[in-house]
Amino acid sequence: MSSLITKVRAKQIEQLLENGKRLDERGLLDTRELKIEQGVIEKAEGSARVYLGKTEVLVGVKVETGEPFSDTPKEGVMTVNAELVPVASPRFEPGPPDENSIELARVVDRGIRESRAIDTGKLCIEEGKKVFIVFVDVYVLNHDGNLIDASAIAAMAALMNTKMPNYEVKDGELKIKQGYKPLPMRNHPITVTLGKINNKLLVDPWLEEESVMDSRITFATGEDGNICAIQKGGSGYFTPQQILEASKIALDKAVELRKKLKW
Amino acid sequence: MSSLITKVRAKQIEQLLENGKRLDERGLLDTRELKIEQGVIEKAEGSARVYLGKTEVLVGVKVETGEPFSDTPKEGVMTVNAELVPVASPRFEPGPPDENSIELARVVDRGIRESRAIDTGKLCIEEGKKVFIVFVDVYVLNHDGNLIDASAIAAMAALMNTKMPNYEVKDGELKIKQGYKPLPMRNHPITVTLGKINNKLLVDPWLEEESVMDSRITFATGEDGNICAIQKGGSGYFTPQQILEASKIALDKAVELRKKLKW
Amino acid sequence: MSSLITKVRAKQIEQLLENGKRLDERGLLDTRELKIEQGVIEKAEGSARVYLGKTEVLVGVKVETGEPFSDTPKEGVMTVNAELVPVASPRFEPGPPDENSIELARVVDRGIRESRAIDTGKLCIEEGKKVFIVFVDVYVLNHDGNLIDASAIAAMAALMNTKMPNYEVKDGELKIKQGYKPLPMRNHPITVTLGKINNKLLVDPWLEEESVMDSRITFATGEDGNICAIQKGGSGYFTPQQILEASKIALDKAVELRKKLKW
Amino acid sequence: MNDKTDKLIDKKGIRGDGRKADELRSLKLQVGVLSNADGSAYIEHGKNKILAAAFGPREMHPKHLSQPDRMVLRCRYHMAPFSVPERKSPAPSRREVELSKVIKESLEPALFLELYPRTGVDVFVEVLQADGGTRCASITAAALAIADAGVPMRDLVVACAAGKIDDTIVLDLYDVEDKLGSADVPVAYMPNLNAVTLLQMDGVLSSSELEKAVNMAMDGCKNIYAMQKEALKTKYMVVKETEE
Amino acid sequence: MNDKTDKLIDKKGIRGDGRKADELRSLKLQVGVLSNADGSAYIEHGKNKILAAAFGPREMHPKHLSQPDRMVLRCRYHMAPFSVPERKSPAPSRREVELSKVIKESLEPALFLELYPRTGVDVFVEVLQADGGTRCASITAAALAIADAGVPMRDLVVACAAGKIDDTIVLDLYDVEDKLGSADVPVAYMPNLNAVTLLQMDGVLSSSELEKAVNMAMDGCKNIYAMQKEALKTKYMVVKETEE
Amino acid sequence: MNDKTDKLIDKKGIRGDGRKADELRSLKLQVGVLSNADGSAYIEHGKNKILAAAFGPREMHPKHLSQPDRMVLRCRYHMAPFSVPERKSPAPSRREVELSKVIKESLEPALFLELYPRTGVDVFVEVLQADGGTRCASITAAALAIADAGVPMRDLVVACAAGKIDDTIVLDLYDVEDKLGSADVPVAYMPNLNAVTLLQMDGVLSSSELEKAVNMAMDGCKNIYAMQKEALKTKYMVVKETEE
Repeated sequence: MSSLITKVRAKQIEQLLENGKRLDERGLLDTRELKIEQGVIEKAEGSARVYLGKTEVLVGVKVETGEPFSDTPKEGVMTVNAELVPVASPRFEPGPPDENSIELARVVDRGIRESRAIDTGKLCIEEGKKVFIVFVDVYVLNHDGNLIDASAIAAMAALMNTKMPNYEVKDGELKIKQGYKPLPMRNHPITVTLGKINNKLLVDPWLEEESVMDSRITFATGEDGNICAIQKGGSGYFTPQQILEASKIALDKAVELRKKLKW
Repeated sequence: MSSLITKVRAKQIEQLLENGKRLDERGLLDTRELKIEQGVIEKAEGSARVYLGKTEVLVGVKVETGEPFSDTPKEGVMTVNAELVPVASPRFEPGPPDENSIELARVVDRGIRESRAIDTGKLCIEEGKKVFIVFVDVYVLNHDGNLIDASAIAAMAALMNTKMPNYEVKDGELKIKQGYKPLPMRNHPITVTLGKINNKLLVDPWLEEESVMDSRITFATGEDGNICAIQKGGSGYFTPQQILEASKIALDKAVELRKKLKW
Repeated sequence: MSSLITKVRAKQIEQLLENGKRLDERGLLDTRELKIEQGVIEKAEGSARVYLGKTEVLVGVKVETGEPFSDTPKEGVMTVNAELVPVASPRFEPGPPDENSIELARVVDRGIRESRAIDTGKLCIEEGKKVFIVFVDVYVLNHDGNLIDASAIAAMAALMNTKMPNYEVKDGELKIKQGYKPLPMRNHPITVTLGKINNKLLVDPWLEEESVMDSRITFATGEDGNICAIQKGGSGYFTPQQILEASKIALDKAVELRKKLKW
Repeated sequence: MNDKTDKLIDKKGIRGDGRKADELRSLKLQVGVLSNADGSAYIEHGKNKILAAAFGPREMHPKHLSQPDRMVLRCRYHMAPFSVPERKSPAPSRREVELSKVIKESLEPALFLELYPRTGVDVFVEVLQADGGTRCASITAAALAIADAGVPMRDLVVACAAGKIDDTIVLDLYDVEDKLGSADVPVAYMPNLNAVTLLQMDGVLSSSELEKAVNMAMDGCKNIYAMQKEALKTKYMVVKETEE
Repeated sequence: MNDKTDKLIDKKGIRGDGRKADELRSLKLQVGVLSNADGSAYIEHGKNKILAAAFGPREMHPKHLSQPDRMVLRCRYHMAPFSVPERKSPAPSRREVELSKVIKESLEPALFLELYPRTGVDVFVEVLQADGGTRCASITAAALAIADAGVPMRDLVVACAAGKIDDTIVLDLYDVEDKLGSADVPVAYMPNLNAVTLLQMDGVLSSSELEKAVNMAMDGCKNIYAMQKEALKTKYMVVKETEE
Repeated sequence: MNDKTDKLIDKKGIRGDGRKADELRSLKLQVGVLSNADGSAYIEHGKNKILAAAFGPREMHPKHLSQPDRMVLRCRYHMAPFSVPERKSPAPSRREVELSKVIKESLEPALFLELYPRTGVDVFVEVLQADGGTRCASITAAALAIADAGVPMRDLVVACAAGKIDDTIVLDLYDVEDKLGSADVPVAYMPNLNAVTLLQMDGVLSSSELEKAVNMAMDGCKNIYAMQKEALKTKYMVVKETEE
């Protein structure tokens, strides 16, 4: 967008890419520095703050009780909500979620849901009547690009940090016992996004790159290396070859990240 | 409105009317060609698509269960909603219903409700607790004038096409039996709208006429020839004589239409 | 605001104040004429219309049944809502409540709630399940300044006028007996607002004064002379000395008003 | 309209509230009751208590709603939360949206819209207490508010309903008759121009019953019209006295 | 994606609705079906019934959304309340908001946005009946509507899903397979440019399964593309005949 | 304020969290914590964790809200859904709307509004964790964010509450005291100008108790003020070091 970055800047980014370089001196397949702080909101059942370069996302998890969906009467419910909080960017405005925050929430949701990361079967209190509801609230605090990966990692880190009442269910009655136990998890998806600028693929695009890139593609992969969610975004396209290439890069990066995070 | 149709066009319409003629070559009391297709949405409990000239309205009926109103604990509930879908006209915008769609829904509702077209007493499952709710959704797909008549006819055609679960109520319990049965109906109102341009009354105004007409008046009549709903619209007026004349024309047209439709 | 009152007018007000005078010839500590009419809406459980000079506020009270808050299972609920109805001022627009009407409602609410004016413990029907809910709707009909005091007095006058069903609770069942009884009250707070213009404090500012004043401060006081709510408003400030002075004036005016009203 | 349960009118033709079939409820009309509106009126029509205020002609806000060749009239019909037996949410209901539209269209024929291009007149109606027939009483009050604002009018607009209870056509239904009667026909009328500007009908009527009802409603309108003019005159005289 | 309960595909490779793994559902495409839109199309894709209309290029409303250097494409994907088994509220759901965005982004690569600065094109998609794969069918229809409006395009956009049921990669999932299968991969494609403009995935697939699914979906797209062109030609010929 | 159930302060004058009556909770203040805002600050005040960001002075959007003769300050106080024990809906509550207003009015006296006509400054406050006294901590942080944005100020604004628990006037109530105590008096203050810019009260206090509470709160403000200046200095020095 010419109003956000001069065309000169765009040209500069493109020329660097031709030589395999990026404005911030990363290689094309390098992610920015990732820092995770868990348990930063003591009063929430779970929380994590993730810094991906200068991008900063806080996720808080609340666990409450409520009704299950009628088509899954024995399963707990997870719901993901994302807010592009106006402190994070001069372009974010207060108000109800727009298409960008809804897409962000739904992509984060999909990675967790499709990989069956949470063992929702263990969150049932009384079949069809009462289950635990896990609210995952994604709060974007500083937008420097690639909100999807930062949010997805922060959501997983917050879920892994989530403690819930040490309950026991007897005859459909919920009994709260002393202490807490962790939220039952069975998979740990990792989400990797690539951008495309002038037919070059690059991992973890930051804000300046996002402002000139054609399109992006996101892959979430589970512990078994299978893909559990994909989302293409942006007003450009990918060739079928680029998609295969991107998926390979994303899977490799996920393996790399998984090792680092020990997830 | 000068912004929608040139004043030349308005003059042309008025001069034709002076000679008992209309732009589309109809007589003043002629309705446009009416075509009804029932059952077009197989997955809905009932549906009908109505073409009135180029005006096109689709009505879908869903039958669900819910609570009755507290002042009619033994009766099922009917609710009419209308959407002026933006595919239908460059002047329709997406968003919550505006005053035009609300008026349209309420006029259609009134004709059905006041004529007691649906035998709501037969839609009670458990008094005060559970009844059938009949959702009538009017979807305007192409706006070429006289949405009220097209919608009212489409709503009735959809209701007449509505199948509902072949239920039986035993001790307040709803038992779904095999097969379907029709929605219980006891009247078939027909709705006729007239426009007034330069003190001439004309039946079934189309879009170009609507854009220059002073006002309109709508009459819904039941099988017994009684009037069950009236709505004057537009920023003009009628003389008392014109109202009587319009009511007579509307009743005659309804009889004519009833014969044709075999309602 | 220069767009609402000429700077000349502002200067005039300030010069008068220097001499201890006001545009409408009141002394600095004089309130405008107060007129209260109770029971003006016969169909509401309680109502009062208050005229404070040309400011006019109508309050209606409805008493219904509903659920208590989970943290006060034995207590009835009071809720205050305020509407700056567009008939009251060319500056009021129809639509959902804005920050001004929300602040007004919350300040009125606070005075009643913190002074425990309503004996909510007597409004419980079945603990944790069913209590009486008292809806206090503040309707501003003409805005000539100091809406807070007019609304607070009108709300109290309406509550004192409120009749409710002469119920009896037996085994958690609500039995409506013949006749009505008054809403159980145990305190009668009185709310007094002062404005500050050029470091002068003045009681009961009217519209022209409000348009030039720096800030306002409101004190609600109970029968025992204790303060039960304070609200500073406006984009100016008070010195600590001015706050003490204002509180003394407000308490004196409240005593004076309490005598007059026999509350 | 529900089934009637009890008799709404007795053998002597006397209705539940003591009126005869063609008798209006008591009315009280006041003009110029609000100091901040350009024009205002208050009506008590039976137990209906309604305030109307008019602002304008003034610049429209937002501007893009203004029309290059005429004035725009906007109306809002709104019920106070305490105006009805069960507390009403202040958010506009579908019924209020429809009534706002038909009230606007009942007033427009009285205005010289083309005289004030690019401007707007806003009419706000607040129903403080409802007792059946609020739309008609609102129109009667709104027309007075517009006149009080000094907006030139072809004629006043006045409104009244007729309807059917227990097989009898009656004038000016109140709450109970509105709920339990078999038809309600609100009519707005400009007597000098013999023009009907609002006509709606709920319920079931034959052709001839409709004719009778409309005529009865117009007669009711004419009576209220006299009170409207009186209310304007009263305010005018009071103002004149004040000025002298 | 839920657990599969019953077999969705039998030993002979026949699916619940009688299709083979790589078989499309029956399709019907019509162009120019609405007289008020600048362009329009109707698609029946299996039991999906979807209308798309395009308006523009035209002045944007509100104006501040227009861009000085390019055209703005806006899309709304909307489901009729009666299009799904349980009545859907007409207010846009989060799912509809997301789909509106991805549909828009699947169409943009086909447009010469820079050719019409400061203008807008609006595409409205109405799902009248849903049967699995509505987003793909919507894109296929929306591209036709845009072409019918006369907006120059690099290529048509066509969309189709592939997915996985009972360990088999299959083309064009219908409702039941969508709900009970183990993965769904909607793909939008511009065949002439060999460009994928939409790709999403729900469920679980290995790398190689994904590759197979994307290829199968692209083959499906190519088949539908032929029908798209046919539909445009048909309308064009009909129009031409009419004109002669 | 509810009835007290247990003792909130013991015989030795020690409160539930170990503080004396006139003791502040621990505080941590940081300036310049967000890279995209023109100015920002983070505060930990007890367990309150709050971010504030300031944008401007900049052109207002929408434009019609700008004022020809002065700058417009807008504030939004917003609580994260996870900041409180029971998940809070992200939609603004009535409480948040009121607090946004009083926070704005507590900051305005510190600004030279007339210096930047037609512009706006937006202050966004995000409560990440709430522990009683969030409005005061928000004001303290918001003032720092405005200063960090380089907007000229007459003085910093600093806020702190005092209140009454078990008949004792205490400083800086935390969550439990806020809920179970008998009065809460939040105060915002500009120490250099000796000006109170926010004063509210919930609960019941005598005249002399109020005086004592206000004085205690102002003393608390003065202590926090020193930390505010320190936080600004720290950032300035860090920046300076970086520049060298």
